[in-house]
Amino acid sequence: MKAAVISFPGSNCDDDLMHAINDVVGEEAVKVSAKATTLDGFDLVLVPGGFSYGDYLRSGAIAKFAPVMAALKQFAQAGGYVLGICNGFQILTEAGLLPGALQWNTSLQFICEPEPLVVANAETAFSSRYEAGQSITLPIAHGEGNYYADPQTLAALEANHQVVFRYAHNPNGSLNDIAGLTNAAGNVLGMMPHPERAVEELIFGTDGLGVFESLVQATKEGAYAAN
Amino acid sequence: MFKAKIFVNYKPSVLDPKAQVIQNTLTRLGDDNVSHVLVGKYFELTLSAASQAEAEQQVARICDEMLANVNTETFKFTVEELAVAE
Amino acid sequence: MFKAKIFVNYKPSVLDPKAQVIQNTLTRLGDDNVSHVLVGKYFELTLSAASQAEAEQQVARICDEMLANVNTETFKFTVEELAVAE
Amino acid sequence: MRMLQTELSPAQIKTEKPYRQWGLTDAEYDRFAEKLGRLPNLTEIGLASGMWSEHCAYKYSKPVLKTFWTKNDRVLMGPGEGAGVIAIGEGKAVVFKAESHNHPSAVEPYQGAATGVGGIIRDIFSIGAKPVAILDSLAFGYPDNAHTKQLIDQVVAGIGDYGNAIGIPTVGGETRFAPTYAQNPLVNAMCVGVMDESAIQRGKAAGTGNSLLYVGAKTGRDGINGASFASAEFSTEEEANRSAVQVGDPFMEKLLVDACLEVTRDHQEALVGMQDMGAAGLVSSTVEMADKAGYGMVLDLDLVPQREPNMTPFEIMLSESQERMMLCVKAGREAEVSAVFKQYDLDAVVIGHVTDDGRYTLLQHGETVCDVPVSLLTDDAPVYYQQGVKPQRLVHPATDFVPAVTDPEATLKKLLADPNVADKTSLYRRYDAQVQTNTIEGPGGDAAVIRVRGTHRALAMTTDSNGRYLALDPEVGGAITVAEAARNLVATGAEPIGITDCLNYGDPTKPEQFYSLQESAKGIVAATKALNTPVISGNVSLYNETNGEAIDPTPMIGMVGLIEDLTTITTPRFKTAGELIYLLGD
Ligand SMILES: Nc1ncnc2c1ncn2[C@@H]1O[C@H](COP(=O)(O)OP(=O)(O)O)[C@@H](O)[C@H]1O
Repeated sequence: MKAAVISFPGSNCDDDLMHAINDVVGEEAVKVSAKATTLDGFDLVLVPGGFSYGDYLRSGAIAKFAPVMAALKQFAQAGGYVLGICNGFQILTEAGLLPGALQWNTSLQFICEPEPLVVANAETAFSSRYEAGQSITLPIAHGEGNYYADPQTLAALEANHQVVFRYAHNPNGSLNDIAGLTNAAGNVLGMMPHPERAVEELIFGTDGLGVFESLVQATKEGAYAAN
Repeated sequence: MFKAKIFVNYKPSVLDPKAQVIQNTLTRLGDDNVSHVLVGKYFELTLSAASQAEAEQQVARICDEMLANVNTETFKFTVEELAVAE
Repeated sequence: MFKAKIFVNYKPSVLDPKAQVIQNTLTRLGDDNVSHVLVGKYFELTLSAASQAEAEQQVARICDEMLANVNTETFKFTVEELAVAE
Repeated sequence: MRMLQTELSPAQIKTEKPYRQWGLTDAEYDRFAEKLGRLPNLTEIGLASGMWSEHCAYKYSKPVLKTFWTKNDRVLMGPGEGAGVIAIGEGKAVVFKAESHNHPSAVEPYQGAATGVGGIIRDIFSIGAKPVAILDSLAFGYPDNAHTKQLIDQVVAGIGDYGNAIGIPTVGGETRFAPTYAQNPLVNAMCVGVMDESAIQRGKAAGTGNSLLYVGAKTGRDGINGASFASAEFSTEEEANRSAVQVGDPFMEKLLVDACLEVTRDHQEALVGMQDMGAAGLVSSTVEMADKAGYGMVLDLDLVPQREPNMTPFEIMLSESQERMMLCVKAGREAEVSAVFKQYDLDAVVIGHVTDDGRYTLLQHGETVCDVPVSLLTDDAPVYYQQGVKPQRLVHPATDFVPAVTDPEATLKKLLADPNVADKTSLYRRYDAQVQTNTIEGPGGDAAVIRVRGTHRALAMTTDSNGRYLALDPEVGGAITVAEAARNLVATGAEPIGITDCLNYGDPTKPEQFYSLQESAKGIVAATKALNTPVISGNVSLYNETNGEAIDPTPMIGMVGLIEDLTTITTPRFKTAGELIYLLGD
C-alpha cells in the first residue's frame, strides 16, 4: 500500500502518521505538500490532525482552499480511499467530502483523554479488522469535535450505516455520539479520535492499528466493498 | 474603495455551544434578565471595485466560500462606498 | 425588552493572526483587491430592564467583564427597545 | 507604555529622567553616560534600560547564579545560551530550559501564558533541537473566588492552545494553590528538545561582513520594553500596563520551528548563529550575538519588517513582538537561507551585518540613531552585591504547629478535597499530551516519560516547587525542591541528569528577600552536587511583589532524567490485586 500524507501548513500529526505506517504497519507512506496538484499513484490519502493555517477562522476552513484539495476531490470521486483524522475530519467536512460540520465541544474546552469507542460498522474499508459492537479506546485531542448535521442528513447517514465509530461516553456533544463516519459511497472516512496514536503497546496500546490494517487489506484487494 | 460589513451567525436551528455557555454564565452571575444570547462573527473587508454591484458580488462569494460554513451558518452584509480621501 | 448589539474588536496595535491568515488566503486565491481585513466578534443580548439607561449600564458591564478582553480588545454597542409584541 | 518622549534631546533626558519609568536608576543613567563619554540619546538610554534590566543583565542575581554548579562530563553546553545541552548517548543530546512569564500572565493571563510557551520553545529550537515536550509549573491563590478561577482557566487555555496548535505535547507539570500567590501568580514553562550532538547551534554573530537575517513575524508596538517591565514591581495600576500585551501566533511559530530546523540541518555551512528574539527583542538578541563572538554590528532599522507605520527606533528595538528569530548568515549565502524561509511563506530579511569595530550602530532614515560599544550594553551593566538579612520570621520562628486530629476521616476527606492534593485532570486534560506519539507516561504520574526516537532510550521529566518549605527554611527548602524532583524521576526508573530552574522571588533590593535567594541557592547547589544534576539553564523572576508584599520564595526546578533502556520504565499504577506495597525511606 502506498499512502499519501498531506501536510498543510500547521498540520502537526503528519509525522505521526508517517511513523505509524512506515515504521509500525510496515507499508509505505509519503508526505505530500498542500501545494501538490496531483495524487496519482497513491492507494490511500491521509489528511492529518493539527491546526491547518492556524485554524483561526474555523477548523479546516482555510485548508479547503489549498491547491492539493482539487486533486483530493478527484481522488475521492474516483473511489480512492481517504482518511481524515481530527483536523483532517474537519477539513473533509469543510470541503464537502463528508456531510455535516464540527463545532466547539460543548465544554468550550480542548479535551485530550483516552476515549472509549464502540465500532458501529465493521463492514467498511476502514474497520473490517474490528468486529461490530467491539469496544476500543483511542485518544482524542480536540477543541472542535462536536459533530453536527441537520436532521435529514443525520437520518440519511444512519439509514445508510455511515457511522463507523461512536463514543461510549460522549465527550463533546456530538449528535448521535458520532466519532467517525464515512461518505455515502464508503470510501472517505473522517474521525476525531487518533488511531495513529494507538499503534504501539508502549505508547498507548494498539487499538488504532485496526484502522490501518483494514485499509491495507482493502487497498490490496483492490476492489472496495460498498456496504 | 468599498467597505463591506459582514455578519456571520449560526442558523437558528443549530445549537451554539458558545452562546449556551455565555447564557449559563450570565445566569449564574446574576444577570438572569438576559433571555437570549446570539454569538456571531463580524468581518470588515476593504476592497477596490469598479462598482458597488461588483463589490457586492465578490463579497457574497467570499462569504459563501470562506467566511461562513453554510452547513451551520448564515451571513448577511452591507457594502458602502468609501469617501475618496481614503 | 431591549436588544443590545455588541461589537468586539482587537485594538489596532494588537497583532491579529486571524485577519492575517484570511488576508493572505484571499490574496493567494486572487481576491487581491481586498486591502484590509478586520475580524471581530458580534453578540446580541436580549434583556429586560426598567429603562434604556439601566440596560445600557448592564450591557457595558457584561462587555467589560465577560465579552471583551479589555487587554487586547475594545467594544462598542447599541441598545434599542423592542416593540412590545416581543 | 507608548513613548511620547521621542523628541527629548540628550540634555532633556538628563533633566527630565524619563528612564526612571523604564526601571533605570539615576546612578545607572550616570554610569551609562560616563562610560559612553557623552549624554546618551533616547534610543541609546532606552536600549540600556532593556539590556541592564534584571531579566537581561542579572544585575542582582549574578553573584548568586555564579555559585550554581553547572558542569559535569555529560554537559555539552551550560547556562549562557538559549538553553543547556546534555549528552544522552547514541550521539543524541537533550536540550532544555524553563522560563517564567509571571508578570505578563498576571496582566493578561491567556496571552501571557501562551507567549511564555512560545518563548521557551524558541529557546530550544534556536539550539537546533526539535522540541519534544512542554511542562508547566503554575501557582495561584486558592481557587475559591471568581477572579482566581478565571485566571486559572485563562492561563491553562493559553498554555494549552499554544502547545496544542504547534504540536508539541504538554506532558506534565504541577499546580499549587496558596494565598501568597493570589496577587502574584506564577506561570513557568519548560521545554525539552532532542537533537544530534553534532548539530549544536550557538547564538553568535561572528565574521566581519556576515549578514543578520531577521525571520518571522513583523515588529509591532506590542510588549515594548517588557524586559524592564518584567523586572519591576507591580503597582496595582494595571491600566498603565495594558499596552504591553503581546499576542501569540502558534501557527507562525510552527512554521518557524520547521524552517529553522531545516536550516540547521541542511544549511549548517551557511549559518553562523541563531537566537530567538525574546525579552528586549531585537536589541538583546543582536547585542548578545555580537557580544558572544566579540564583534560589532550595523543594523538598518528601515529594513526591519514593521507592522505599524512611524515606529521610533526605541519602539523597534524594544518591541517584544512574538515569533521572531535572528540569524547570522555567511556573506554570500543569504539567498540560500532566505529561500528556505520563503518556502514556508515566512519573511526573511537582511537587516544589517557584522563589523569588526565592536560597536553597536543603528541607522534609520540614513541617520545614525545609536552608536555605542557592544560591551557597554553587556559587560558594563552594573552588578550589585547585595547583603542578605535574615527575615524576622526565621530569627524568631513560630512554635511548631501540632495538628489536633479528632476525626481522622473528616480530616482525610478535607485533605483530599484541598486543591493542592486533589486530582488535576480537569486542568491537564486541556493539554494535548500525545502528539508526536512518544509519550509513554503523560500528566498525572510522578514524572512524564517520553521515548527518544531512533534509540532505545527514554527521557523522564518533571517540574517541582515548594514555596512553603522555603518560607520556613530557604536553604533546606531549596534542597528539598531538588530532591523532590529527583524522587519523581527515579520513580519512573530514570537517572536524574540535570536541571533547569526559574527563580521566582521578591524584590532583591530588599535585604530580607535577597537573603532567601542567597540561602536557597546554597541548598540547591548542595542538592544538585549530591545528585549529580548540574544546572544547565534557567531564568530569574524577581520582583514578584504587589504593594510591597512578596511571594514565598519559590524556585521552580525542572529536572530531566535518562532511562537507558525503554523496557525498564516503571509506571505508578498498581497492576494487580494482591501485590505487596512497600514504604521506603523514613
Ligand atoms: N499544570 C499542569 N500541567 C500539566 N500537568 C499537571 C499540571 N498540574 C498537575 N499536573 C499533573 O498532575 C500530577 C499531580 O499534580 P500535583 O499534585 O500538582 O503535583 P505533585 O504530585 O508533584 O505534587 C503532576 O505530576 C502532573 O503530572
